[in-house]
Amino acid sequence: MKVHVTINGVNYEKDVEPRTLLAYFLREDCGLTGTHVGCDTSSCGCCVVVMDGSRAVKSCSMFAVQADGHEILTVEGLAANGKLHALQQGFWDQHGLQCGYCTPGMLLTSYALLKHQPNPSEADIREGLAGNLCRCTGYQNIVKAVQQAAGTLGQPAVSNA
Amino acid sequence: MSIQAKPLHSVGVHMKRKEDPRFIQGKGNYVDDLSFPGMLYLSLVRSTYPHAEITNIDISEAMKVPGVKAVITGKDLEAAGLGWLPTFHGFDKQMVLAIGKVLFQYQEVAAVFAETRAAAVDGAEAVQVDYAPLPVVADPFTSKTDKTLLRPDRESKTNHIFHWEVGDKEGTARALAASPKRIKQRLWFQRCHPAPLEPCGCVAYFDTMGRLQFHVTSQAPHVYRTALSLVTGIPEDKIHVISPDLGGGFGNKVPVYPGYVCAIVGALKIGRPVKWIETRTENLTSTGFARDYHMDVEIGATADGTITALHVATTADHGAFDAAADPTKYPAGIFGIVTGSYSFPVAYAEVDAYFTNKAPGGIAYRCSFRVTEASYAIERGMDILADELGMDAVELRKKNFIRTDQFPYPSALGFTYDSGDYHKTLDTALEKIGYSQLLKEQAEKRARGELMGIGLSTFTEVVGAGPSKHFDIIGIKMFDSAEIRIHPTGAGIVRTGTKSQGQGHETTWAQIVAEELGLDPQQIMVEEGDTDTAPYGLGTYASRSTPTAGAAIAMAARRIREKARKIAAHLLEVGETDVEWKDYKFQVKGVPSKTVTMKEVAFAAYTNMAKNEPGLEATFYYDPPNMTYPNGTYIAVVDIDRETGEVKVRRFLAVDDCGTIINPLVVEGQIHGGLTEGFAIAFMQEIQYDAEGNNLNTNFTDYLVPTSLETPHWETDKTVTPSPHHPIGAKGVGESPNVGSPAAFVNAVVDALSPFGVRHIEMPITRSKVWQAIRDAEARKTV
Amino acid sequence: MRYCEQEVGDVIPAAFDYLRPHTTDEAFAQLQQYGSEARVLAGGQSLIPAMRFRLARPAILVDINSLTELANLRISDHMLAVGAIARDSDIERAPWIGERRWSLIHDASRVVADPVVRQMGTVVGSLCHNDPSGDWTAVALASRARVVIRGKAGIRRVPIDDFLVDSFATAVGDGEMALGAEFPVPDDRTAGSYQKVERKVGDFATAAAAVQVSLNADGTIRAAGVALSAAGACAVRVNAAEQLLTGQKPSAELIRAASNAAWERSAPQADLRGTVEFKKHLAGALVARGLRQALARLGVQA
Amino acid sequence: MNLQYNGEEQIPAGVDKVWSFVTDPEKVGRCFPEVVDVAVQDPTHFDAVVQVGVGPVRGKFKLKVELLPDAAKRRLDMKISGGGFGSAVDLTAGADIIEGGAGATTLKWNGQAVARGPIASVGGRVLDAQAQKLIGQAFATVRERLTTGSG
Repeated sequence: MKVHVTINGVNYEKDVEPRTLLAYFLREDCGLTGTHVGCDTSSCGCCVVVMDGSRAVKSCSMFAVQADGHEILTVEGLAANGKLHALQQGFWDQHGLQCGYCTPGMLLTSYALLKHQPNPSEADIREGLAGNLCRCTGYQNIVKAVQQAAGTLGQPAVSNA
Repeated sequence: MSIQAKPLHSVGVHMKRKEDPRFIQGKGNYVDDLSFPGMLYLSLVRSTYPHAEITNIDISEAMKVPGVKAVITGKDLEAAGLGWLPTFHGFDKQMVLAIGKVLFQYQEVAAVFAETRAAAVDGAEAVQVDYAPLPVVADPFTSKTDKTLLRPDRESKTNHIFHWEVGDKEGTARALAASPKRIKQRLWFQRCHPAPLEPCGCVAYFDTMGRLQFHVTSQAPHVYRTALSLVTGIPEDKIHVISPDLGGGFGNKVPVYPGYVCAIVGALKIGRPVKWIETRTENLTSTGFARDYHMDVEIGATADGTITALHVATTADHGAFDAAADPTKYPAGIFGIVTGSYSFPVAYAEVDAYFTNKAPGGIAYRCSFRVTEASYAIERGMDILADELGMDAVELRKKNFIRTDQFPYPSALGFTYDSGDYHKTLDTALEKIGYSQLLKEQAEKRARGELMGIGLSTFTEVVGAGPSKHFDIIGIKMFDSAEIRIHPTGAGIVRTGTKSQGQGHETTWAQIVAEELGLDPQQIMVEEGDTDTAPYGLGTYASRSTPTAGAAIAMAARRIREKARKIAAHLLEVGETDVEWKDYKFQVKGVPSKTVTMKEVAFAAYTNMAKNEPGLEATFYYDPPNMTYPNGTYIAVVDIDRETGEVKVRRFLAVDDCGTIINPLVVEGQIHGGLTEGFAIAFMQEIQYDAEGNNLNTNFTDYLVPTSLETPHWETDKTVTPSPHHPIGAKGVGESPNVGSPAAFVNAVVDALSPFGVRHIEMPITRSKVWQAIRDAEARKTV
Repeated sequence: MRYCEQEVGDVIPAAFDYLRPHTTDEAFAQLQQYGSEARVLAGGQSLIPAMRFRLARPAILVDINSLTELANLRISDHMLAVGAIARDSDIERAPWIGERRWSLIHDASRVVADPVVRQMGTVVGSLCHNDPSGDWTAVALASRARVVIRGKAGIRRVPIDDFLVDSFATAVGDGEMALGAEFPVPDDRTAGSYQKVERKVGDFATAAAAVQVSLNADGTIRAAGVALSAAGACAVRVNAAEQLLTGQKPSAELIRAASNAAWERSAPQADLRGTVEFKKHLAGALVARGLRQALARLGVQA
Repeated sequence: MNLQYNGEEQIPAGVDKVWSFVTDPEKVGRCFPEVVDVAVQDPTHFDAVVQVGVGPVRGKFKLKVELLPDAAKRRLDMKISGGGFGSAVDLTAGADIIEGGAGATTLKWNGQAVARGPIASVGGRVLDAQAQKLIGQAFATVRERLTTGSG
């Protein structure tokens, strides 16, 4: 069936089988391979994308047809005008990633988290990211990365990322 | 030597990672991101039964599924001479697709190739397999009796795979018998799985020249190329293995798996590219597991706490095929490090391995071969001995540590420890965590009936396999390699035989080159994982990259420096012997004003080389003279809720000594990650089988990987005792935290429960086990 | 020779037909037309994983996510109305969630599944799934909620005790549709607590207790709700504990008696999370903790 | 995953009548709950297809059944292997047919199930109730049929 999805501001119109999961639609139909798949039980969060501006969703537990008419933000859409998003900068500065496989999901979960909680404490961040697994970092530097980003985004002068 | 004083230093610098920009923008290049025109998908039919005869396979319905192009079975592969795959250990082989019978649940039975992912699954579902179940051997102790012979295909008609031993059997027995104090404890290091977030997978195709292009999740791409050539008969020059970005490995991506062979066969047979990406369930149920060692630890000591002897007898569960990824001469890996940081006058270690109806493996999960098991055995053993002696665990360790004046230290089991200062490392940790204050707090809490525990682990690892006289994988010696080319502008490229899976080689390798040559690390590109371009190497696992490839890089850079010196002499218009390398520049001896930089020399190497051979490049194959011995002291502080059995890790301090540190940022990240996996193993991760051979932890809902909320906050510190034999003094660190930490956690929990008389509790330490241990202890009291 | 179907590698659902109605009437008509062949897709956080493993293979999915009239979270007429596609995270972030009277729902809303799953998952979907170890089922019992079902005969409101029929089975029949759930608004001398032991975030409960207590002006307990999850075929109400508590002045003794009643009522299955004994023990312990916390929130130490 | 059940049915019919009923594959096959098809292979073997529906888990489960009657002991053992949803379940059920006096019979049964595959892991909590229902309801239906005389 036909779906129209706005991904990172670009309109995609594709014909898909209803059983196509959103994650595979993004990766295989739209060529946006930054969204990863790490499990089959919606446990790992590698596939998290943001729907309609502020809702983090696991794209492996959602069908592409459900995104019809909606806006999706993936990791490819975070940087704007050649400038990294504050979260991307935070992950880089704070060594918030190693193998990079969980990173897109972590970034997008954090993105939605900061939309709802612009000044999260360490505990808030640890709670908010508990739907995303990371095998490399032990989370500590990810928490620092999100804190850095929250700080940056909180300052209007440099929030144009 | 103080490298901090130098203006251009690169090693030891906190440098942001060069590889990160692509990962944070979704531009990583993982195997499943690849797509080729006409690519087919492979889905595997897997066994529901742990042990059964296959009475029939009917593929007719599957062939009718729209989009299905082909289905192959074990019989087809056998007819093509590809029925079996040698394991990396070299003494066993594994079925690619089941032939005649299945030996473990989720074993590969048939391969279905189709136009889409979904059609491949539909096809696999339509394959009809009939089984006649056989008796199941679900543990190595049952296997010992040989009532059910699991591997009649092997010459030796027994389930016993090997007996391995090291040390002085009689001497140890005598010393133990003569010891006034003795402890003996069975410790089971449970079966677990590395479970990198990116599962294993590949894309295979034959290009227009008939060359196999094989993109695969491999920690050891060169070994894959050689192994594939040996298995398939395809000449090695016709195989191109590319291991792109890896989403973690932790040892899981060392072995060659049946899915890879099926993808290659499918690509050859159908003439189109084939992609196979395993699911999480397939990853956890069929690819390399780790550990599963049942260890009987026996330690003798004098009444004052001087250790006299160590005996460890291990029963190992290897699953259905002996696919332990160990060096050929070491079927039990380097388990001989089991004497740890202690000066044992005599010791004896033995391992007996058995087949069972479980998935094959025995890979080194974030550890040098079997070093985690060994470290756990000795560090738990020392705590149990302290308990027996009524001695503080710290005092017992201090009394028996190898002293600094004993290095290089020949251990009772044949290793030569390179360097370390165990007392200093321990003291640093005790000081930093406030040990005496914690003891006081614990005494007060105990008086109130609260459960608080302090656990130590003062481990020594052995990594960097390894010297060619001892170490090989399927005959290939375990050296590693580096090739460096410096371009005219002073930028350059370094290629190695290793393969980063998140360790940050693109940054740290550049730092080593930059340090050795006085260049800008930002302009040193690092390339790994492509067998067409990289020099031959054995890959990244067992913390071997820095000890081997890291050394090769430094040595190759020094070769370049030697050539550069000739060109520098020409530029400085002096004789070569008058030129010295000082402060990252060539300088005329005694004339600090007359210098040329490496950048200037690089340009001259292509434009003004005089009589020297043009160009500036070098290759070095490094055969390490010895292993390296990273060590550390870890301290865990836990509080236990006696009502729910919940263990809260309140504090955890890791003081590591990994020799010279190349990049503190990367080292700290590695330690955080390794501690988290150690924590996971101590409290959560286990692959369990029931008595019927069913795998009970087949996905992330039951194989428990900790989230940010369970994971403790990590405190780190260091001591630096450089390795005397490594060119830059580095020892490797990726695995220390995973090797050293499980014992610290368990020691802390047992310490907390010691008022109940609890002396041991098996990992993973669940609430249920803690509650039961307390309950049993209370029941004993009331009896 | 044995028969069995195969383990399959990839985790892709079997094919199905997808319908996306735009009004509740349309959705209801579709469900009536296809009966047991059709499943409602709300948050999908239990259904889609089950479909990926092909444990569930509905022929038709009726996606109700476009029915914005069912996205409501509204307090009126002494009822909190939770629409069929109101997300768990909508509850978690509701402006009133910090009020003491909602403390049971507050606590639960932070421990259901994981924080990302909660942004899709729905309260009503969870009730309809009726997993033996679900969270919202126990909360609904303790707060005496009811479920609004549209059937052939019209709309009916089913008390939660009658709604939960058996493991994974509810009073929603084939062709019917759950429109929402209604939680009575507690008075301002009410507080609750949700106590859950789980192996990690995202796991089903090893044991869980939902507790809600309303006090009279004299400090005696006017009404009590006590329910357990992971304690039987589906979440259960601990009637005995509620009876013990009602009309009494809170005390350590009273809490102990309620806790014992929970222990008695709990009939869990042993699994990887623990033995029957451990889970029964937890049921009792968590009810006691929940009561102590709810009372503490009311300023009563017991 | 290994699960065990047992139960008892009081049947107002003679031992011989009960015995001949439970050892008849066609009759006993039709007693499985939600059975949609029974194909008898021989006097002790039959295939059955049952409809399973628990929550989201709905579909057909195919069963192969082997009857192992011991006439002397008046004991019937049954081996059932089933498949569906990419999983396998092996059930064994045993029933003792005991003279209950006054023309009545006691049927004491026990069952054991071993599940493999996603059913055991992902759907374990679903399975338990199902396996119990399958065996328990089959014997309850045996009683019902013999009581109403429809057997």
